[in-house]
Amino acid sequence: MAKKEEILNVLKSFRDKGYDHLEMVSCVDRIKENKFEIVYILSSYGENETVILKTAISRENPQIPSAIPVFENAEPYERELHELFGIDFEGHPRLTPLLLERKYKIPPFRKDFDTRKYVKEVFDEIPFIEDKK
Amino acid sequence: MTLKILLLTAFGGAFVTYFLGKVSSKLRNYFAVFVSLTLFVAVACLYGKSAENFSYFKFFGNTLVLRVNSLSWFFAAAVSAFGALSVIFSLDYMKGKENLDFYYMMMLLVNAAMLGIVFAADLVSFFVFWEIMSWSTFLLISYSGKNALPAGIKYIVMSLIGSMAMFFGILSIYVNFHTLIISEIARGIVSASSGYKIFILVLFGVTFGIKSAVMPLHTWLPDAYTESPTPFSAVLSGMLTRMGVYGFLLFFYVVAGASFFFDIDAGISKFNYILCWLGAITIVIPTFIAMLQNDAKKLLAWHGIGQGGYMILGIAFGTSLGLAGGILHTLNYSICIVLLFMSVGAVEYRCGGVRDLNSLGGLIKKMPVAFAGALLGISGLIGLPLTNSFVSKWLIYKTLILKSHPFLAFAALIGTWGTILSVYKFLHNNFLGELPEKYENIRKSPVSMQIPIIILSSAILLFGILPGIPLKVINTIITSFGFNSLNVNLWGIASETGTLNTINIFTAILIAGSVIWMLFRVGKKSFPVTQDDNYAAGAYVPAGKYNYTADFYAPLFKIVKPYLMDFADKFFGWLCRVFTGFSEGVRKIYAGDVGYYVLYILFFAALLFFVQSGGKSW
Amino acid sequence: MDRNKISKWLKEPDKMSGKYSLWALYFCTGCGIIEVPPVLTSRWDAERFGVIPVATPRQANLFLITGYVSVKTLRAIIRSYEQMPEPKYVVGFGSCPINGGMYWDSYNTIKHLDKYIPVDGWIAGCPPRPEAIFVAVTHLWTLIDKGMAKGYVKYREKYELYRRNQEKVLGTLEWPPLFPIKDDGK
Amino acid sequence: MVIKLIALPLIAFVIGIFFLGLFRKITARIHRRYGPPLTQPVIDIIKLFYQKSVSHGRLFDFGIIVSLAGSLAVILFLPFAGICPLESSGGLLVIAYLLLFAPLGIALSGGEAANPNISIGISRKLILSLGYEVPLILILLAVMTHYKTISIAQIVSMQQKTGWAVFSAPLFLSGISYILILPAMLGVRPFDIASAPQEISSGVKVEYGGKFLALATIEHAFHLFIGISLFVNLFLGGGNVFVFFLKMIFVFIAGVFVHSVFPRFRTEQAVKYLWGWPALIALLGLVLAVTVK
Repeated sequence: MAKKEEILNVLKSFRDKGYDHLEMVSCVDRIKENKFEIVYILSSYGENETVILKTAISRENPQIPSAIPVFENAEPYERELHELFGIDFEGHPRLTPLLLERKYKIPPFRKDFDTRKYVKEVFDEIPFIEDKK
Repeated sequence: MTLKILLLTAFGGAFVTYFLGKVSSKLRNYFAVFVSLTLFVAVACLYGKSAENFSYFKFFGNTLVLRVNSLSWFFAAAVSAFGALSVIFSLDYMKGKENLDFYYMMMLLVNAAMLGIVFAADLVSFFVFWEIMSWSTFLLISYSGKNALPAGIKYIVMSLIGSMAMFFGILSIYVNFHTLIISEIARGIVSASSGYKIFILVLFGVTFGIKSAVMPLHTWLPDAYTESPTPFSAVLSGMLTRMGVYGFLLFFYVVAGASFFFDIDAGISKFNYILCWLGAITIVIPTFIAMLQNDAKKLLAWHGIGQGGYMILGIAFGTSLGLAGGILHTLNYSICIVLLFMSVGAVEYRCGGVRDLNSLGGLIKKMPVAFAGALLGISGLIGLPLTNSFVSKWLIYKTLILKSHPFLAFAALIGTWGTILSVYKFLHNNFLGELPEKYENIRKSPVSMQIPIIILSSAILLFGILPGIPLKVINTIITSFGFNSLNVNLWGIASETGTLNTINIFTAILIAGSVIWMLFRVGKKSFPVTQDDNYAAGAYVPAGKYNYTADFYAPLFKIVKPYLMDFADKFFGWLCRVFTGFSEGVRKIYAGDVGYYVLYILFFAALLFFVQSGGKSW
Repeated sequence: MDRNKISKWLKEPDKMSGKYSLWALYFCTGCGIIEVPPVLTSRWDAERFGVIPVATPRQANLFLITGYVSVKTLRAIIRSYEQMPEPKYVVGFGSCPINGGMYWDSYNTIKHLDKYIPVDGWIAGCPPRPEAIFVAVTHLWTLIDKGMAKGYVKYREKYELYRRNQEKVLGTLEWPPLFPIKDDGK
Repeated sequence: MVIKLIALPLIAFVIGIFFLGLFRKITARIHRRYGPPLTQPVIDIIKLFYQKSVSHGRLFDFGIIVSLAGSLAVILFLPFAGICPLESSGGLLVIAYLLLFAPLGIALSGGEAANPNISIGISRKLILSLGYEVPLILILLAVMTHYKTISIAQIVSMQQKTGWAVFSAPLFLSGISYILILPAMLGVRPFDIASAPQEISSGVKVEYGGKFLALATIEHAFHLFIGISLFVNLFLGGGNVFVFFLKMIFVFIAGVFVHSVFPRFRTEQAVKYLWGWPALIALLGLVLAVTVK
């Protein structure tokens, strides 16, 4: 676990140690603790080891510095997280839609997003088109 | 006396145009068109007349003579026709450019000089007109400044080398035969030794080789074609470069004499075969280099070199079929390339001077006339059946095959396939593919551009379906050279080994086309869609995101690019640098300081004194 | 070929040729596509029935939707369907396009394909066996024979409704309508 | 004359379509499949004529007509078992040039559709044609130099005196080279780069549907006919209708075998192959034809 403000420094120090491959950036919605857990998975080709870094940010104000200055390939992962969890990555050059076609009020991967209600409201409302009788 | 008046009109018209331009620009334009059309009509009226020898001037005791015969009429007609068309084309194209009086004067002057060249019957007037042509061409090439200036200088340097060679040739001829009139020289040269003849032919060969851009001497051409104003590029490629071909014809067959020209094989290994092989190389390499080009005009310029090779090949091979093919190809190629340059000009005019093939596309819907012109032009350049070049290329191939020179024929045929690739790139990247968004609102080309394009397009089809029209004139030319007459009829050539019958091909394609068209009509009617409605793996791709024109032949380039280099250009560049270095060295001696010069004078005086005294004073 | 068939060929060559030459566009959406390669290749050999895969919708007249349809794929499906020339038939393959299947409560998967484009036949199963495709094809033949596979006609007639449904899910579509929409002031 | 003019295209059409059906059947049998009925191409063509299609403009229609008309015209100039209505019009050179109409027409037609797949397909097609034209021209020149004529009918009649060219002394190398480039000329598998359905969605035919595709299919059938009948004329000595047809089938089946067992070349691999051994053998053949009288 690392602190939110220090995450860049921590990543940098790991990178300098030889963990130079950012495998992915992920997120877990800890709704009971009112927190998002951001997970960085780093690996090293030389050592053949994997390191998992975690940091927690608040759910109300989900902001975290972008990891792009350290690992450039963080860009698509962070776009994805922004889209699915609504996390703001400060300093990210383009947080444009990546995967989703529709706009959702609550980002769909948050645990308080009620998919069944959403499906009923959106997809089931669309009428069938009947044949002529 | 008509020739004299004709030339006077041509030169006088050029200067009058300049002064009219000071009065009114509209008047100048109309007058320029009027003069060029008058010349065309006047030349056309000369059809069939020949051997009209008369003197018009005395020069150091030699009379200067003009004449017209079938050869000069053929070239004169083409010169005046293309001159008139390109002046008409200039009307809109050059609108708003500066120094137009000068431009129109030079255009007319170049035409006049070319008419002078083809009508000249003695070497002095030939040389004078040749020089007028070279210099006015130089001024027109560097007309637009900037990049055009080095191109012009390159041209004029090469051209001067050629002129000097010709000058030496003329002097040597005058010393030996005491005459400058071509027909008299031809009579005199029969008795000359064969070494001397080769010397003369090589000297003049360099001149005309530079002008018609035979392979190692071609370096001036790509830049010059690209940088000059497009209507003049058309003249340059269409007729001016072909003056070299006229020169070859004149010196090989009129001056040296056909019978002699093929008898040199005793001394050196067949002079004309060397030329043939130069022609073959000139066909193959430039057409492949043309594929690499991304500038529309430069692409055409390399074709200008490549197609020149066919003419040299046909002319140098010198059977009646091959000669007819070579001369016919001169005309046919000129029609095609003038047409293509005009289409490029129309595109350039509407797209704001863009002719980069990577950034254009889809203009067919906006400029149908220019497209039709370009389509027919490239078909002609390839030599598809029913276009004019097919006949001339067929003649050349056939003579090469029947005379058992398949390797030359191979070079010629491969050149054709290289041509297909590069000109298709030209057509596709200009007119087909996707229309970029910024050209959404382009209008059609103006009428003054459409008229020449339509005239030349119809000429391509006319001469393609009825090749007998130009072939009849050419037949009189080759019989005047002493070759066997061809069995020409209106739609082809009949000979003992395989005949050509364009009317058969025409009907076959026509019938096949109409049958297929009927079949096409039988099917369900198709539904017109725009270019946006296009299969893109299910995605909707808006305009401007959809272009595949850059690196059109990328897989091929991976293979051929290392072998395609302009070695001649590199060599001349190296020569240039050597001379520059040498001159820099010389400049160190002439430092511009008076003190140095005094020192030099003293030094040389001392040296002279020393030499004079023979070292005795010591 | 029996005599009955010959007379049929002479009477309605369009129907007969359309029947025996179904060129299929496979839309590789979900897991159902894994069943398609065996169908095409040596084991089951769909070419016996005249069914061959083609690469573009312009050439196809049979559209196979093989698996769940997410919102993003729906856009491509509509686009491809509209680019297919008429007559054209759509077959939904597997339970997902029928009613959502195991993705019945997904936030991003449309549940009923026939709300957006007309479907002429369904193949149930999760995923169905390759034989089921042949059953579907032969069934489609009878439907064509009886003139019941008229999805494309329905699409043309009720294009407004379809387009409205599509736009409800996808937002405004970028491409212009395929058929002119009667503007009834709404 | 008129009967010949009508009969020859019909024969070519029937044989070409038959070849298309045979093509699919044999391929299926090599794959150990049952395969479609032999009449399947006919069914497909009828269906395509009844199907609707889209058109991207006048040139889109015009190009496909030109392409097919070009192929049809070639058939009129190409002797089939001695039947040749328009023999006296330029011989082999005219055929070599008329063969250009088909690819150029399709290229123009596709060009207007503004689809990048088409552009890629055209560029591949032209590169491939440049690739096989190098050996092909060498071969044709060898044949023409050896027999001292550019008329195909004369070449065929001379072979009937001296035996098949592919077994005769100076031309057997050219014959071998022709066999090596035949798949490239017919556009079958190792060389179907121009119409690769998997990479570029069948290349130039991306936007073709309905009658356009039908005409393109007929063009393909004609193309098969032309490529094979040219080989039979130049190297296998022609023959009467039955023998000629038998020879064509023989050559064709060899082509199909190649087609069904090979994967696809990349463009530059194809060109490298074609400019390698086939061109070298063709060059040797030409040298042989020039030197050996």
